[in-house]
Amino acid sequence: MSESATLPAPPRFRHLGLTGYAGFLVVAALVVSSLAATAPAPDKLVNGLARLFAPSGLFTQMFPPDFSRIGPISWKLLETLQMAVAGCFLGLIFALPFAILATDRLSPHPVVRTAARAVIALFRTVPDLVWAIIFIIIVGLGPAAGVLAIMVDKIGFAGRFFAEAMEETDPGPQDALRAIGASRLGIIGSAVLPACLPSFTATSLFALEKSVRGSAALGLVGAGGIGVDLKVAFDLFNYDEAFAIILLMLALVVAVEQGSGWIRRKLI
Amino acid sequence: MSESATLPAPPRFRHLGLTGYAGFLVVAALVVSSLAATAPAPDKLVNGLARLFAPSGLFTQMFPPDFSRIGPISWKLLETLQMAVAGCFLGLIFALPFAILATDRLSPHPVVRTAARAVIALFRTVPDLVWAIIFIIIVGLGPAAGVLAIMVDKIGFAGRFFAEAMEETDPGPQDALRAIGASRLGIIGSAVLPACLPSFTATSLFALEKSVRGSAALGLVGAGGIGVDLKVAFDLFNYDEAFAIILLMLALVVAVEQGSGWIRRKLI
Amino acid sequence: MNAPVSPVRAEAGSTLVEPVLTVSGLTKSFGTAEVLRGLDFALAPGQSTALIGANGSGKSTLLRCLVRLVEPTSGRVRMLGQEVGALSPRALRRFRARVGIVWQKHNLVPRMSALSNVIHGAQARMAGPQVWGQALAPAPVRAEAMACLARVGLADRALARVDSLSGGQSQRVAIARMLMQRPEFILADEPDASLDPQTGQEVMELLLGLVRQDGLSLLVISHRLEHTLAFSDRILGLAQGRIALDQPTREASVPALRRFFDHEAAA
Amino acid sequence: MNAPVSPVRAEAGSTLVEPVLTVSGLTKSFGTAEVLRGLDFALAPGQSTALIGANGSGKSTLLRCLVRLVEPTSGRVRMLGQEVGALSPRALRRFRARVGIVWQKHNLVPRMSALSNVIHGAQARMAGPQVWGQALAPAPVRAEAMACLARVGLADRALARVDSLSGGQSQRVAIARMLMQRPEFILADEPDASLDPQTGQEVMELLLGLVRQDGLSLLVISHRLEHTLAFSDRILGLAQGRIALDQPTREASVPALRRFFDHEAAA
Amino acid sequence: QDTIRFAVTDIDGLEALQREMGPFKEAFEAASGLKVEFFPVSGRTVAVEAMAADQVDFVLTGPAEYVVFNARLDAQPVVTFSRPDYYSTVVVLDDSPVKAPADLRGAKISFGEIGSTSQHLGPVDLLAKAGLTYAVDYEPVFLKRNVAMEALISGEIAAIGLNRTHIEQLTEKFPDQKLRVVVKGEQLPDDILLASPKVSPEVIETVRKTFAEQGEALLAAVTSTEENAKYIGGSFNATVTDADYDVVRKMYENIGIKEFTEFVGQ
Ligand SMILES: Nc1ncnc2c1ncn2[C@@H]1O[C@H](COP(=O)(O)OP(=O)(O)OP(=O)(O)O)[C@@H](O)[C@H]1O
Ligand SMILES: Nc1ncnc2c1ncn2[C@@H]1O[C@H](COP(=O)(O)OP(=O)(O)OP(=O)(O)O)[C@@H](O)[C@H]1O
Ligand SMILES: [Mg+2]
Ligand SMILES: [Mg+2]
Repeated sequence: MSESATLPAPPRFRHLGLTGYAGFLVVAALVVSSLAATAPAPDKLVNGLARLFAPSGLFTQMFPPDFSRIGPISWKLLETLQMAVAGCFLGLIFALPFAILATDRLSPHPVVRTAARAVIALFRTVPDLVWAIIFIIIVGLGPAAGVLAIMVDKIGFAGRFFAEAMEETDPGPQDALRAIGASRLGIIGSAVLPACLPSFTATSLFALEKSVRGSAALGLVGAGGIGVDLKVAFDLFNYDEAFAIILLMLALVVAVEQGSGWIRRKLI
Repeated sequence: MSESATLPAPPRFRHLGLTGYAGFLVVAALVVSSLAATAPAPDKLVNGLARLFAPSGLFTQMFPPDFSRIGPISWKLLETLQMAVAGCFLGLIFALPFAILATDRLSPHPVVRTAARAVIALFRTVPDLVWAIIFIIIVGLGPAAGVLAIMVDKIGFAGRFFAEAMEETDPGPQDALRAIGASRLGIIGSAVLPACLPSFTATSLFALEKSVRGSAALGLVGAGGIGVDLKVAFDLFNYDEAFAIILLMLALVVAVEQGSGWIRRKLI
Repeated sequence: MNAPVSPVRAEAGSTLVEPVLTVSGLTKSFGTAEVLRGLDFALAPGQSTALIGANGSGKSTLLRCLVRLVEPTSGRVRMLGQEVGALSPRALRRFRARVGIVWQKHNLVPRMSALSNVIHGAQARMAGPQVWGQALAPAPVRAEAMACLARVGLADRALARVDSLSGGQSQRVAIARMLMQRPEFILADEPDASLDPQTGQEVMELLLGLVRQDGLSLLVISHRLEHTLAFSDRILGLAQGRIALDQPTREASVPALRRFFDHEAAA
Repeated sequence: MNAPVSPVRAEAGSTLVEPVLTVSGLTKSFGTAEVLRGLDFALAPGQSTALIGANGSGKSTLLRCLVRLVEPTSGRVRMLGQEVGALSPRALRRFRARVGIVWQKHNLVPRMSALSNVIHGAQARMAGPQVWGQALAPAPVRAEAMACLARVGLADRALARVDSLSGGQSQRVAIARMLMQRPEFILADEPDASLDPQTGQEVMELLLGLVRQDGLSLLVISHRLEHTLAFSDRILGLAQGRIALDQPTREASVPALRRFFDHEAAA
Repeated sequence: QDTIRFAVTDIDGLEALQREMGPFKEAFEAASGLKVEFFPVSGRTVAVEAMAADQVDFVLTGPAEYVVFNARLDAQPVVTFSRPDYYSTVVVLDDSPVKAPADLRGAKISFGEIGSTSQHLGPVDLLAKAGLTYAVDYEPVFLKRNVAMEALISGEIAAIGLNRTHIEQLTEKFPDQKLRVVVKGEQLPDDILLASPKVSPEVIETVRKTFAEQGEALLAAVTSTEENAKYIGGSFNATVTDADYDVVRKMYENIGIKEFTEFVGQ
């Protein structure tokens, strides 16, 4: 054990292989070429900033925020929050089984896993508009369709993040339960979910916050939402009112984040 | 040690406290009330499905997908991907320092942490439109502004997810390095980042995929992107072409996900 | 140093009864590294067998192979009357339920209480959310889990989160979880590693008691030669991926076992 | 059983020289649980001190308090001539660099190679990406890390991911990382726990060699009484949150130490 | 200044812009001697701010947009693109019991986009003239046409506010549904090309002159693409004044927005 005869250190890098290098080069080229097209000229930057703060500039027009309609706006925000909570709740509930089926370790069969992954990807890829048409036909205009629109969006989002959180957890406790003879459901319920809870909380509360911020889905099904008000404010150039809405949303976002942090601190 | 005199089992639940119960009740009420409004009537469901498959229904019109313009569409997809790669690259690069400052354990000071969290939240809350205006002023209309629009979106998104991934990692190795006397940067580079790499990969590749799918930001700055084509196809009721675009996007999403899985399997 | 269970040394390697565990030609490689290179041995039921071997000699890997948590590269394992390699997923689960394992790294579910972790041991018998944690478990299960914790001297820490426990406490939770499983065969990977001398002794007595009084079979890995000698009927030594030592414990001695390790280090 | 470093027993508890570690009135509670209830002791430099105590008696917690990885509830720690409680963040870092710790749970960075983990030990001396892993480390650092691995007998596993190592191998990587740090004071929390008898002996000899030949100070926790007796100059026993035993090793014996645990269990 | 930067607000994407306005661009460059650079802008707010920041010189936009443009910037009208048969309608399904606007009392009506001339302001104005007060006598919702059509078919809404070209499009795409016009409006003000206050008067004059003198050729170029069929039979009017759009400002009043008319009153 004590023979400290100077040993040669092992090689620094593992060989990457031709495809590895090729892939690396392609990505690098993509990034560099796109960056080259993006760099703003410094003088433009200065002019631009000056322009934003000029008397008719965006920022000048935004100040001071116009809180005169704070009542209806707050109400709308609450309404949006309500739809978002319901939609996220449904979405997350449905996302969980899909996510479980989509993980390497917990899926009953590779074919099932591939199918689950494809379905989750499909939920993400099918545009809002298509969902809107489907839900309008099935549940009609309004908040119910809004809830469903949020739901499908969340299945696609949370399904993926849940699956990834589950794959990242320490396999040790899961193996121990497997060796006990626990069923797949038992392993999920008693080892995987407890381990993923902080991550799930973060994902879920982000999803909630995103549903409140995101207007598109709700607007499409005629469910309103604060996002539509924000859009109207911008369309009519009521920048000061838009700013007030942004500030309210920011308050909500920060509040949700605080809540997320609080729950997670208890869990971690 | 062997005194197995029957011991009373401890209480099942910890006391939640008044605020805990109140919060729980509010959320439950919110969810239940919204769910009650959402359930579709069965007859509507049947009618709705019939409508979707009627001659002028959405699904009938979508089949078969119209791949006649596959050349330009694929080209547009690639162009979008290029902007997305550049934008995500920039966004993720900037998100990382913000995320580090926003974590409980790695932030130099609680004030810095709160500030970093607020900035990340602001990046998320400020609407696309405002960013679009800012970037148009600074770099003009076109792809460069598109790249920047994607960038800010990614800072808000990845900043949060990166921070949360870093908070969830096992504190043991970090403590060990702290006890060695490693600098904060050393701890981050040698313990936090390696632990978070799989999670970062997942977040980053999701961000990339989302930028390709998302049309809004790119359309606003006149950068085009596949999302705009999809919107146009829907506006002109060319459902079959829209379907072709969706299929292409799905292929890309699945490809990105496969790539993500491949990298993560190497890392985990 | 009071040992209530006197370690009676039974006949080692007896093959008159059907072996409870038969391993034949077992090999396991990780990539190019051959860890196990053809193991052959059989254990008689109702015996305590100690497995010794240098660090990295493949003891833990062998344990994992026995219950197919890693698939052996080749070879056969017959355990508790079952051909382990041929079991369907369902049958494998039922088989695993009969084998209790104490892991070297404990492998407790973090963020949960000690009691919840012990209750998980009941998942071999029961299913559903009632055995996912202590909050939903039926009273008898909770009582049994408390009794298991009490047997390892941890009843007072039942509601502590396992990640706040000390090394030795967490080791004992892992043992309690195994007890909760009511196994027929116990595989214990260094159950005494982080225990203090007194507790280590008591835990080994507890395990041997299960063998002597309840007729279970035990395969225990330990680096403490005094435990190996005091609490086993037979000693197997693993070296270079093969069984390099196989003798009844009564024929073994500390210097002889040390020589086994010495010899191994020299090779 | 060849012991090249003969454990010479130096004068224990000598207070003629300035103590290298002085703990006074140290207490630590987790919530309502008082783990340490007022510790007072001082260690002379260049000595090996063994710390013993039942599971959960607070040994690991004491170690964490010494370097302020957990803040003590009250009390003072003076170590290597520094008032640890009063150090600025910068000075604390410099102070910690001088104290090498081997953790009970090893606390290696998973997913990285053994070599990279050992190189992390150099972060006390160097900064920047060059010591973040083995790929970017300068040649002398890599050579030193290889030498540290060789000292614990793991040079051949240098590029293995630490999460694929066996328990004893990972234990030794943690020791190599501590060696890489070139500390002046070593705190070792059960460094022999998962080591086989031979390797455990060698590692303890290695640690004692650092004390005898390089003049380092060592505080080592171990549950193996034979190691405690063979490789220390002085034995401290922790019970009920206080120092309940403090004697020169030459006055101690296995039965006496066992009685300490017995007594403790009865209390 | 040789190059003029030209934005179009209701065309999405550069590719569509090139396709629809490419021939016009070539014809205009040849006729005026100016080089034209096209930008597609998918929102009026962005277009205004781009102009305010001197990123575009000319914007082709609709009447309602012009009003807000003009209120926010001192943008000047250069020339209008008149669209024959550019009028708003309110349509229902053929078998709907609704026979007159008054039958829509208490119903849900979808209008395309908020603030769109032909799909929102126009139809609302028609209903107001029929005695229905906005948001009181009926509930306005804002659905994309794809969704609105499905909602109409499923009976979720009673009517849609549209312009004439949309009716043709819907009739073609939904052969199994027949739409019936309940009320049809008068000719709406024309689409308008406006210039940033920062553009030099000479350039504006050149542009205006080009349209006035070579209108025929330009119109032929514009209408050579399928999407611009709406301009067939139209003309360019280079003598446009701001007052021509006061009628739009009045329309804004119907939906409760008084800012623009207050401005007119002074
Ligand atoms: N997943 C794996 N991938 C690669 N190598 C592995 C893996 N698991 C174990 N090994 C290697 O196999 C060898 C045997 O490991 P094992 O854990 O079985 O040793 P052990 O006998 O239990 O040692 P210890 O006494 O230290 O616990 C070691 O060299 C280890 O590095
Ligand atoms: N973070 C914590 N929160 C609550 N209790 C803790 C925490 N850390 C340790 N404890 C408790 O403090 C006590 C002492 O723990 P410690 O790890 O110091 O014991 P130890 O002497 O090292 O034991 P062992 O020999 O088993 O390693 C234990 O009862 C443990 O449960
Ligand atoms: Mg092992
Ligand atoms: Mg400890």
